[in-house]
Amino acid sequence: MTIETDVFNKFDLGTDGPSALELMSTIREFESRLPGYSEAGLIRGSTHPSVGMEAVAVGVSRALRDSDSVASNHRGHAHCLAKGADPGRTLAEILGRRDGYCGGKGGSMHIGVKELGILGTNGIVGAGIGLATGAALAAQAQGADNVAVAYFGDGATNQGVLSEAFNLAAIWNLPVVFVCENNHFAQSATLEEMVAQPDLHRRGEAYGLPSVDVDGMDVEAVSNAAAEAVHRARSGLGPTFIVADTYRYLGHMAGDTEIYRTVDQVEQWKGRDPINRLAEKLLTSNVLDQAQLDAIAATAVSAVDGAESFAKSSPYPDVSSAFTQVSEDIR
Amino acid sequence: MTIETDVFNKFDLGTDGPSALELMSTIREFESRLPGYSEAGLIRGSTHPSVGMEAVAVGVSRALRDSDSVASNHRGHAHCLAKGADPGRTLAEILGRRDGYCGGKGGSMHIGVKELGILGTNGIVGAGIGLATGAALAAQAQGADNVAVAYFGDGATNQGVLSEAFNLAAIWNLPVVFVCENNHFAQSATLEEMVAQPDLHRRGEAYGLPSVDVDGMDVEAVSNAAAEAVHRARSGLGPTFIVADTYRYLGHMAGDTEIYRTVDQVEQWKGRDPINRLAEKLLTSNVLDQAQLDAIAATAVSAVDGAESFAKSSPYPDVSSAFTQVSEDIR
Amino acid sequence: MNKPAQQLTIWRALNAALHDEFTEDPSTIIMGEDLTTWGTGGGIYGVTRKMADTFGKERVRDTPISEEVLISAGAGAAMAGTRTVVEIMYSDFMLLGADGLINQAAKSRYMFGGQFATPLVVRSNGGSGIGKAAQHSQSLETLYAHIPGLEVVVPGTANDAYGLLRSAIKSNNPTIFLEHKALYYDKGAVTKELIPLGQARVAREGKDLTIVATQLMTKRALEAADMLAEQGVDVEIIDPRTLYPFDMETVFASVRKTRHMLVVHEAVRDFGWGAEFISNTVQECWGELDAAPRRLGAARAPIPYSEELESAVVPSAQEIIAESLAAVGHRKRLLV
Amino acid sequence: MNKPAQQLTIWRALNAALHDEFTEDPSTIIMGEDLTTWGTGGGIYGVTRKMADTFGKERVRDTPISEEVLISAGAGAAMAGTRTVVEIMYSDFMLLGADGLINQAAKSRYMFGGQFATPLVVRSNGGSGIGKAAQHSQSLETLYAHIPGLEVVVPGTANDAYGLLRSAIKSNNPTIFLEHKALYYDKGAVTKELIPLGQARVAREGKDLTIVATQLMTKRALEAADMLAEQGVDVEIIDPRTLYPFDMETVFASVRKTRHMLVVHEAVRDFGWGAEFISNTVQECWGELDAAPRRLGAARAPIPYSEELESAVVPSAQEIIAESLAAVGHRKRLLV
Ligand SMILES: Cc1ncc(C[n+]2csc(CCOP(=O)(O)OP(=O)(O)O)c2C)c(N)n1
Ligand SMILES: Cc1ncc(C[n+]2csc(CCOP(=O)(O)OP(=O)(O)O)c2C)c(N)n1
Ligand SMILES: [Mg+2]
Ligand SMILES: [Mg+2]
Repeated sequence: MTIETDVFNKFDLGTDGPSALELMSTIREFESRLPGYSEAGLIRGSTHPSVGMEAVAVGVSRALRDSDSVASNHRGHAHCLAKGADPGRTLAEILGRRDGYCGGKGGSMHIGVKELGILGTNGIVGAGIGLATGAALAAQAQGADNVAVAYFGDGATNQGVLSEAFNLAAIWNLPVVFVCENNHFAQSATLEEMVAQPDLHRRGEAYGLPSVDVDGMDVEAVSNAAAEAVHRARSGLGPTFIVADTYRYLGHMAGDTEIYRTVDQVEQWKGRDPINRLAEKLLTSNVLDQAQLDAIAATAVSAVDGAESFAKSSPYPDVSSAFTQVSEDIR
Repeated sequence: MTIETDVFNKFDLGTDGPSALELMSTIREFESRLPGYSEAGLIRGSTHPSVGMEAVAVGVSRALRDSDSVASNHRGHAHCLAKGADPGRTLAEILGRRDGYCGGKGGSMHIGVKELGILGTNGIVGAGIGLATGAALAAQAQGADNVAVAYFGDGATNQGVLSEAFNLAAIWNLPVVFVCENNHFAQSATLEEMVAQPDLHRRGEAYGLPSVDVDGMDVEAVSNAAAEAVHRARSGLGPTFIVADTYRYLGHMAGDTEIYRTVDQVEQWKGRDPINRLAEKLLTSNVLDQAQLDAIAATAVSAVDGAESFAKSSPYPDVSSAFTQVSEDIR
Repeated sequence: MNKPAQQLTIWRALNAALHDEFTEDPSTIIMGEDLTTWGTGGGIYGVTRKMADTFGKERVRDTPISEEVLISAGAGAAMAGTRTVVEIMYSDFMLLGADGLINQAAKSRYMFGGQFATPLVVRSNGGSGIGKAAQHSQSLETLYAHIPGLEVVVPGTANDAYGLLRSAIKSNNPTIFLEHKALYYDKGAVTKELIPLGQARVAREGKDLTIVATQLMTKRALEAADMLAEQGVDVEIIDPRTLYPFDMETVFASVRKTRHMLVVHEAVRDFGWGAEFISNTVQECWGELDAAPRRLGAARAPIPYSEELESAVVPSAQEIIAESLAAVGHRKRLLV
Repeated sequence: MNKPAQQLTIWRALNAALHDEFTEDPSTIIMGEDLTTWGTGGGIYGVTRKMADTFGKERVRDTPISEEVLISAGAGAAMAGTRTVVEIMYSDFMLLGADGLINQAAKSRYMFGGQFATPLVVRSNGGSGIGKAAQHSQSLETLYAHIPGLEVVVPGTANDAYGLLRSAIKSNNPTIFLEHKALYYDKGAVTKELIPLGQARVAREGKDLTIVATQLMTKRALEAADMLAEQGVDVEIIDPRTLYPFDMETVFASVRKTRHMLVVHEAVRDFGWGAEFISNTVQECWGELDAAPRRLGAARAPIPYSEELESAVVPSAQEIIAESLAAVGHRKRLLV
């Protein structure tokens, strides 16, 4: 059997560009509103917005099917939305409402959507890595050609489970793609202080995984790297490690004083903004004109307006639900 | 400050050779008797002899002081003996006697010797890695120039804690030497099946550690690599990862059917026997003559004879000791 | 029609349960260290013997020493629809995967509002008695019984081992299945019927004292009961078999009859599961007890290596006799 | 002479304890995630504020997200003679280091025949109430109390937080020190005296019912007691403060006086520590109790996110009142 590893579905600006732009814009709008909800008391606990990092989830998800699995982390709304989650039900979950995907039991750090293969955002840094590895194992054992994706941050690369998962996936050729969103911070800890070897892809290589760096502020680059990795996985060629260089514009979560970075640094990264870059490319290559770009921006805003009114009007869950669904057949 | 990293105490055949030979021979004799004790019902539970692997512990320990720490694993008698543990008290512990280092409470997998910095052999594969990292942290925080060594097998390199420890040691420049005894098996699992990238030193490099491969059947090679690593650590230059290629001649533990390997393979490795090789070298370089070699062999046997009679004549511990030493000030 | 019962050792009964369940349900997989290459090819205590030959290396997998990912990947595979059995060589090592068990698997159904089932079984062995010392001999079942979302099974006979393992694999909830390392070679009649989780077994009927015990302690309680019978104390022994779900009704019924209670477990007595059984019983059967329920459990100490020390920290038949007499108020007749 | 007590929040009291202990004992170190760079430079709840400025980056260390090695290295450092404090951001994450705690630190003194001390403190926070959901809100103290070799501290007031943290650091045993995330901003008088581990505190004197409770539940029990007083039930409240060592004598003395008992904890009720307190009390004070002791604990469920659900699974003051009345036999007067 020869497998043509270079025959994967490359990002096409004309067909993929506009939809990627719209999805990134929707995510941007969605995430940008979260701090306001926190301030207004609509969100309890912690929520972690991913403004600035949209290209990663959107780029990766283009290659995925509903039947593929995704295991996400604490900063996971974008992963869900890009995989096809409804913004209204996602936000309803974040606001703890009955129509949230988990009936308000999960909240921002525990959004799972079974029919989309979303094995949950996760409150434990690194934990999704094992879950995705397991979903890939399930696919392989069942002879299905599904793949699994684990999303995690640079901080999570210091969790031991990653090395275990790398090794297991490599020896078993599991159909899993490990996607590190390297935004250079783990809460307030800088990558430079927390690792001695900043070429994170070397960690994948050390365990035998093809490992690539990609510009995480460029949806096209992410998309192509992910499509190739997903194609490899689906073809039985095993796991890949993708390190996407990216940045979060907002604080780690509401209340972050951000004493660990400068405003300048944030501004510099905004110069590489993935939405602006794609919009410009679409404009200069005449795929879209300014009016069409404006329309996309407006669509994103109205999609999130719709999600917000859906979520806000959803009632809080019935108190009795607190005691159900712990175990099957056991109240 | 310039640190002369190449000024470390190289292995000298004339002065270090005879003592290394004697120590390896004693360990060989000691370990070879264990299966017999198991059969005779003198040892309960599991004991893991390291026959064939003597060069590693002996080579590493030459560079160590009593105040340095060592954290060992389940196959740890050699690590203890090479660090200076008394064979009689070590064996007494393995036989569960009162005069064992731990009063018979620990047994083979839990031999600790505080005054020699031996933080214990360990029943949990990989666990000593964290303990040694901590001992190195203690040395650094106290401004002492002690170093710590973690001994572990190839199988343990698949425990996540190793990657965490590599990273922590690297970013903090901890005075720790990670020594992997790669004997190509983890119980019955072969290295080839359990890792996809068999160059284990790459794992160290991926986290920023200087990492070296060494012939673990050559005490001189091990000794020099370890002396350099220990010198680096003591000088404040941080951790090193040493992968020693070696082999165990006996089964993983008593009762091992060894269906996972061939007799041929075992015999081939015996051709590289570290004791024979050193003895030959000492002979051909005229450091020792045959009579002296024979004397060393005899000394080793009589040392272990002594240990055996000491251990066997030590009484079993008093039952009341089962209930003490759980916590300080709390019975 | 039921087949006639066979006499099997516990390890063979477990092996049979795996074979039968894997034959019946092709979505099952099992993974663990040294499963197919150790001994005569069946893992450290033989339980997976011939599994790889029969079901192939896709479904029966030897793994690296990576307990953390084994357990969390097991949870992920289960959430993705594969019935997954993870063998952990000794239950002490399950602690390396505590996040996967407690933070992930146990909570996956609830957190996500009931969308996911997590049919994961983590099989391992606990218990002491064979000189494996502090890190290979713990009885940690109580830890898991305390965690909402987990089921905990502690079979003590070959028949229970068979019937409960099959039920555990069929369960859509994550299940901790703890065998006892000193009982693998115990033989018993196996009927090959499923046994539902959450049903206690009356191991001996009696009218004077209810002893609740599992695994090795059930065996010792049975020995003790014979000796106690000679002293005129007629003991009823209840083996809960599963700590969660737990069958308090059978215990209540027994205590209402005997009016006296003793719980014996190999887990450390302090904060061990016996306290739960006693607290529930006291609350439910207050006024129907003639004396305070009593507990025996391991000493507050790790398991020591040397044989006599190891025996000393775990309840013996003699101690069960003494506590039984104390429980029924025959303090004077205490044997030593 | 004692200094006059200061009014401090719990986080400030903990911060003061760290400063005082680190000043007194130069062999102390602390490490954890975001200790010096988060917020205004004191970790997620401020407890390590100004520690790095005062004691330097050698002794106060920001770490990567590597809980497993943090805890096991903490154990190793402690065995090597450095008094080590590890801050784990939320106690749920301690499970990633369960091997280091349970298999290593807890057993190091015993396994090695008493040679080693392991002066390790693992500080973290437990508890619910602020919407942190299933993986940041657990009350897992019972798990650790069950493990021989570990000490478990659960302070509920600023004064206890100060005095117990200093004792925990001075202790030569590994100690799990669990703060409560919903109480960090509670204020109280702090005398800055050491409080030995293993001494319960009588939080309220009374003669009709003994309530044993910790942390947030002590607060709720105090509220409930005020309302119960109006109904003629005079409640005594015992806060054990440490679950191991545990001070049963104070509980026994109280129960002998009140003849009624209720335990309230935020940990899940099933197999929670309340059962231990009740079992011990029943055995010791049989015949001195007028009714069956009762327990309240969290429901058998993970902690849900949505506010009303979160409140519903944890005992409320209203439920404490209802259970108190049940415990003293005033079932008819139950409030709703
Ligand atoms: C096991 C664990 N440790 C610590 C935390 C607290 N925490 C939440 S997010 C975070 C930083 C994660 O950094 P990274 O993985 O880079 O993701 P990012 O937030 O940058 O997207 C930390 C320390 C946690 N939730 N789980
Ligand atoms: C956490 C853990 N998992 C599994 C085991 C069982 N076990 C003991 S030794 C061993 C193999 C270890 O292999 P390696 O690290 O290569 O050391 P070697 O025995 O070859 O010296 C295994 C699987 C254990 N003791 N601890
Ligand atoms: Mg990050
Ligand atoms: Mg090996």
